Amino acid sequence: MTAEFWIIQTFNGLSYGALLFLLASGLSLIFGVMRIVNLAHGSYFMLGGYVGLSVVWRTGSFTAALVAGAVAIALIGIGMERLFLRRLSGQTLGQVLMTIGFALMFQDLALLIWGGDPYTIPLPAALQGIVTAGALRFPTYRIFIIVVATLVGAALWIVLDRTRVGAMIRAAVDDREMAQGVGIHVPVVSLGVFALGAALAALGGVIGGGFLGVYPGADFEVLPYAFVVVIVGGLGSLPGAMVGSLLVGLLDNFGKALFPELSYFTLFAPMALILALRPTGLFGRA
Amino acid sequence: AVPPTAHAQGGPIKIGLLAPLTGAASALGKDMLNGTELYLDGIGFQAAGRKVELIVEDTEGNTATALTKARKLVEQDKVHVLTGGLLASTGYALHPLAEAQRIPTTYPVMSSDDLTQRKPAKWVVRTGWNSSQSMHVFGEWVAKTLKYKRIVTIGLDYAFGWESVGGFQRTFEDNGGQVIQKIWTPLNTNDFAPFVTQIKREADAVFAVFFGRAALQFVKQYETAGLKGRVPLLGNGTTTDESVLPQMGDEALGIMTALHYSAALDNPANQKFAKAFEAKAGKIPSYYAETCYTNARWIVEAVKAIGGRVEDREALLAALRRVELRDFPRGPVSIDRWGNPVQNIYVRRVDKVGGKLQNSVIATFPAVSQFWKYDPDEYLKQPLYTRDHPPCPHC
Amino acid sequence: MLELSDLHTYYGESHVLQGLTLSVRPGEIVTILGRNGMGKTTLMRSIIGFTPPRRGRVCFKGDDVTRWPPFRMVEHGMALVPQGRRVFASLTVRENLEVARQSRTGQWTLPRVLELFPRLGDRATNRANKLSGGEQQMLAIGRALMSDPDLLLMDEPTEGLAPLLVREVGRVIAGLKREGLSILLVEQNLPLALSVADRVHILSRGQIVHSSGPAELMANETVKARYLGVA
Amino acid sequence: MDQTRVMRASVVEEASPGPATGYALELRSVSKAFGGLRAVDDVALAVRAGERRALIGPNGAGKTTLFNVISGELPASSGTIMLFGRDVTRAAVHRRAALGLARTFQITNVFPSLTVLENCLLAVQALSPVKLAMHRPLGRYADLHAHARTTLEAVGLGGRAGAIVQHLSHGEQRQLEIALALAGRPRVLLLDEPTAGLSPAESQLMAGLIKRLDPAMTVLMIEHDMDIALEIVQHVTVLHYGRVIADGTREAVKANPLVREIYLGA
Amino acid sequence: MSSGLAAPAPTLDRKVVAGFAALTLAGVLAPALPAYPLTLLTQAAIVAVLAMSLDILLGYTGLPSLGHAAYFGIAAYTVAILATERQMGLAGCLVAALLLATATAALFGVLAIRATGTYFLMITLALGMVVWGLAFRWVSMTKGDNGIAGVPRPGLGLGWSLAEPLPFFYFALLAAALAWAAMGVLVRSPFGLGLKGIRESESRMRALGYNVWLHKYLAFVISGFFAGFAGVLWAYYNGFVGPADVQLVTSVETLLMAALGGPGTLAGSALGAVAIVFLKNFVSVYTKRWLLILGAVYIGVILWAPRGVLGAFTREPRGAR
Ligand SMILES: Nc1ncnc2c1ncn2[C@@H]1O[C@H](COP(=O)(O)OP(=O)(O)OP(=O)(O)O)[C@@H](O)[C@H]1O
Ligand SMILES: Nc1ncnc2c1ncn2[C@@H]1O[C@H](COP(=O)(O)OP(=O)(O)OP(=O)(O)O)[C@@H](O)[C@H]1O
Ligand SMILES: [Mg+2]
Ligand SMILES: [Mg+2]
Repeated sequence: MTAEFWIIQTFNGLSYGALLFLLASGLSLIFGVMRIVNLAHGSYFMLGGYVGLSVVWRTGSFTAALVAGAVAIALIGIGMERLFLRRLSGQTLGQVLMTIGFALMFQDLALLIWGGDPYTIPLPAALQGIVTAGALRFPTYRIFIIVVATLVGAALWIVLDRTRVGAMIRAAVDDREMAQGVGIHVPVVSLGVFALGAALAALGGVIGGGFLGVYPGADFEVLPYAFVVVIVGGLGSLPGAMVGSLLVGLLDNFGKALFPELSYFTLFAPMALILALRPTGLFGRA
Repeated sequence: AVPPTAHAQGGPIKIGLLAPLTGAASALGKDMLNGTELYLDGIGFQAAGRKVELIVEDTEGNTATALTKARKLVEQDKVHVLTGGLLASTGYALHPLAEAQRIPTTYPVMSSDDLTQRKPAKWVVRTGWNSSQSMHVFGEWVAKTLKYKRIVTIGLDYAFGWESVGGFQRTFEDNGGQVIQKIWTPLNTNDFAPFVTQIKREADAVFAVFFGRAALQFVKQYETAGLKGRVPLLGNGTTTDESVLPQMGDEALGIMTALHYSAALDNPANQKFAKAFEAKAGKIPSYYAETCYTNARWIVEAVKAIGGRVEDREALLAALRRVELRDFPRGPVSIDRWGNPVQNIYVRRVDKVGGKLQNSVIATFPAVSQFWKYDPDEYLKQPLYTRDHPPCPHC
Repeated sequence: MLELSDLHTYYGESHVLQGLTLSVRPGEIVTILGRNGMGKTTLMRSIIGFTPPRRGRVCFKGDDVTRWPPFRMVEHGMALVPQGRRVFASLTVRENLEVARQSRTGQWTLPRVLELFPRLGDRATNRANKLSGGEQQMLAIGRALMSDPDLLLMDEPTEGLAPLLVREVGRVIAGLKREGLSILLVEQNLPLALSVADRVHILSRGQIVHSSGPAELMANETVKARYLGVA
Repeated sequence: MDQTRVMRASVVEEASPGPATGYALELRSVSKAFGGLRAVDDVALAVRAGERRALIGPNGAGKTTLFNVISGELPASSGTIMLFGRDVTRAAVHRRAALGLARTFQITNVFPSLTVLENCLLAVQALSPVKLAMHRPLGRYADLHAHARTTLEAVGLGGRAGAIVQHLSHGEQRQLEIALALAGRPRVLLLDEPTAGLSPAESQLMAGLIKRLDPAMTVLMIEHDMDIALEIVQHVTVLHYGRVIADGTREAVKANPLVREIYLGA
Repeated sequence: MSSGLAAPAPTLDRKVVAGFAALTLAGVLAPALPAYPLTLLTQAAIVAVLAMSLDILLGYTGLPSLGHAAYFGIAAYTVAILATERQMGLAGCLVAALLLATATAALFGVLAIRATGTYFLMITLALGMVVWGLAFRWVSMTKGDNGIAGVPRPGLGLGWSLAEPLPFFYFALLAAALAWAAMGVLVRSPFGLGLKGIRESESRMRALGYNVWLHKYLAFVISGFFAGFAGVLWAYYNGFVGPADVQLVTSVETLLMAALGGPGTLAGSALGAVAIVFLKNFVSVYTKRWLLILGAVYIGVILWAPRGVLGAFTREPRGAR
């Protein structure tokens, strides 16, 4: 194993982890803040990719695709929260089931609208190149993903941890009724959180569509990854989601590179182990 | 155990088709269905003076569901012929059902070698292909014509990948080549970077086995990693099958593969078929479409041969095994003793013609059997190709 | 300030408030007494909007607010100290107070609340679920004050407080009254309840069964024995 | 209703009488720190069997924390806890309960979606091996039901046996809280503000109930209502900032100027 | 509400009566049914056992497991391997399969029990995925992706064969009824009440003197045992066992069944199982858009009855206290 191997594989893992962070941070937000186990989160990722794809086909603009994907899926999230999930507030299991129902419907709708063929989202020329450093070659696009994830992570951290809005969100989680009783517009807060979480997943979907592609089944393929990240890091903890996504990205990458025959275990066995030792994840609180 | 009765003679001839219409493989299921319907449409759903009825069931790409649906087709709909299926496991699972129910069954898609080699079923006829069939041809051709000496193989880590790589490696090495690295990618991979970056740079070429979205992702990431211009890419037929080719970009140009079909095949039957298929489905036919079209015709030819008396199952089965035609879109086909087609294998290269990618045929090998040039009995004494067989002495 | 007329409130099929009429005038403290399970908390929940009444009207500052969501009530000048404290467990003490702030210009500010309850100042960065029961009670009162209410609903604010603090809360309540706040107080501590109240109502099985001034009630042994069970 | 019968101490797991100490509950320099905060600081406490003792102190003094340490909910940071002469400092919560220790919670901790009767049955079967029986419906255990109902009658919830607990008012839930602790016929009972949230009438009932408990039962109670507390106990321990600042008969403690200043406030 | 001191007479509650009626009805109607509905009914009976076994954890103990396919699948694989390669009979297969499934649950329980809520969901998911990986990867034992086909139906030595749909249906129905009865007694037993207590408040249970860990662990293992029992039936029913039987989707579907019918009611779980089996297999016969319909039905049912179909007719929900 040369140094080159370790550097390149670490880079691969980091960039994959960065993509996972985009996906998982939204899940963690919805999950931690609203106690909703959103099994439709993978669908947001997939639908975001599809919307982005359609926009690129029409306009040729990758930026437009990012924006449109995020906005469109945020609207879907708003609709789901406003019209359906809100009625079940506090009923964890009912909400889980409902999001499964949505996930199934989204899966079928995507099939109906975009057909079952796999696609990749064409990238703008600026993101297509390769950055070389000596013998090492880093695809520009993967660097781009790392940059985006870092920016998103920083912005989220500032809002949630440093502002009154963040505290209001958490208050709404702790005691929804009483939060209203101190004047917090809980319905608006929930809606905002849900929209943001959905938009983040969609952003991940468009960006992921550039190198993982957009295809039916992507929804349920990425979902376990997102959950592993969030759980390993600890529910609703933003630092947890960051560490979790990096850990999972690296673990998955090195697992596949070094022990491909164990790849069905390299993700889940460590997760089971972590949870067995720390039943609330690395950063989670009971 | 239903004897033919006058009463049954009156009803339609029922064909039960299992296809994945929902789930990740639904695009393939759609092609299967369109291909089948296209042929039956062409004959006005009439054969040997009887109406033909097609009953389609969704397998979700899941073998347990496929089994349940197969039971439904056989037990409730009382179909005369059972056909379809996508996954190898579905093939193995349907074998005992077909044998127990004594129901004539055809496999247009499922390609696992042993279905017609070490574990054939009396009641099952394969109208498609098997995984290593075209790869035997391709391995020899690559060694002899391209004269590559060292090759890295990379493929999906399950039976289809093993059998395709195995077939290629066997004839490639029999003809003087060396496989210097075998990389297996788990089925749940969508980021191929960890694998692509490991490919040994001293290779003359890379041989890849993928299908569906994995093919798309792999070819794309092969380019992104900067390998495309430097190490030529070869593959099995599904890697550039028309089910994914139109969604690929220039990164696919130049990839060479082998299969028993190409949508660009230049024969009248295929020209007619491809045109009709495009009119019906709005896209060029994949091998899934062709094989199901051919499969439908195959069944109808057998029905005709027995004068429409499909209630006589033994006769129908015998007829299915006797079909031998020269004008399928894929070319002439006959069937061997184990129930597998003997057919042309085409070596193809991805070219851009009229702004669109296509699999241009650059070499044709006629009447290739699943045992290639090997003696069937000797061949069958060897174990099935797996992850570790044939071994890799040069890795 | 607050007018309730003929409130009927249900939990599912159980009819808890059965036609309740009552009013709180500006600057007045009205106390509700009653044994356990008589509907005092339900009354509070009906007013703030947690459990809107099925029939009847709630008027607040002249507006019919019967089916307003709770957060609008709060914006309109109502605040609740709920039974059982219900502080936000995962927020720090400071955040608990901050989230309840309605505007930056009000009279009640973080420093003022911490001055009122110095104990909270000591634990300002602790998470609220780590506070002792009494500390949580102080936090709940402070939190309600942070919204600068005109009307304060207090549901057993002294439950779990040490005698010293009970007296302290009594003083706070009296002080708030002096500032012109109106208060609807549910209380089990009879001496406290009577010492601050302008008027007293006794609730029994969802209905008001006795209304009077505190002194009269003190003197009325039959009512006390019958509805409060005190000799 | 024969309440004394119900409350007769009968402990499943007989503890060997401690070596010579004779105390039911004994704490030796027990401390509990949360980060930098010493919520319980070097507390020594010895309660004789059958004693009734109150634990008082300002809010946040560490009373509940001390209960949590005694019952095992929280591990002690240092010190030793003896139950009937047996060192239980490291024992799990349920082991201590098996030795006859029962408690109530300051913040009501019951089983909200079960009925009142089911709540009580859970407490009744807790210390008998029956709790692991899987082969017979609970309905067949008539003795458990009888005992559960008697306990409910005793705390004044007899008429509400079939109600679902989350439909009870706060005060009724407080009564149930006590019933759960009593149902297991404990030998040492820790009561965390048993009358908080009760109306004066219910408080009086509760006080009466506690007074009538089996005299052999050791009772340690946290109570802010001094009238009630002093009516029940002979002995008072005062906690302040985690430390014991006074310990003695009720009269002595009541007269203690420091206690008056920091706690009673008059 | 009787307020006497005596224990209530052990009356059969309505759900039990309804359940017996449904079983009897199914048994009586079976011979008149066409082959395919009978097949589905058989499948439903088997899956119902699986859903009920999950409900012991989900509904009664409050532990939502997402790895139930593991015990189900391990038992199914055991039967498939022993029956095809060793030609082992029913008794041997049953014992071996139950032992293995229970042992797996006993092992996984040690790892999983400390986690609660969503974390429990995820650790069981992870453990389930490990089993799935094994099914996929341990090719020499499991035949990998191809699965094990051709599992013969057991002979009972009673003269008639279970190969025909009708006898096998009765066999499955009887087995399911037995499992249901056993689980029914369990959840009504003192132990079962303990599980409900844990669902509501672990800290209170501990303070009362329960060894909460042990209680949960036993529930976990017992649940695994019954899931294994369903797996045995499944292997014989389907004649084929593959990785799909242990995959996440199977676990998710099981959870849906238990939850849709009403967690905390065994009969509800069974109902959920029957409903989903029929919904999936019938709707898909008539339309390709069945996923859309299935999703809409889930959403509709939950809107109408958030606590599940049977839950809607029983008690109040557990509050969010
Ligand atoms: N969520 C609920 N669902 C059904 N019934 C309820 C609910 N909450 C309270 N009740 C019932 O309503 C009645 C009144 O309850 P409420 O809480 O208003 O009493 P309270 O006077 O505040 O008593 P306390 O002094 O004990 O707090 C009680 O009988 C109670 O059992
Ligand atoms: N888990 C914890 N983590 C950190 N601090 C805690 C924790 N539990 C309690 N505390 C702190 O320890 C101190 C003692 O708390 P405790 O609950 O024992 O007080 P108390 O004497 O019972 O008061 P009250 O009479 O108000 O119930 C308080 O300052 C509280 O904030
Ligand atoms: Mg109240
Ligand atoms: Mg306390």
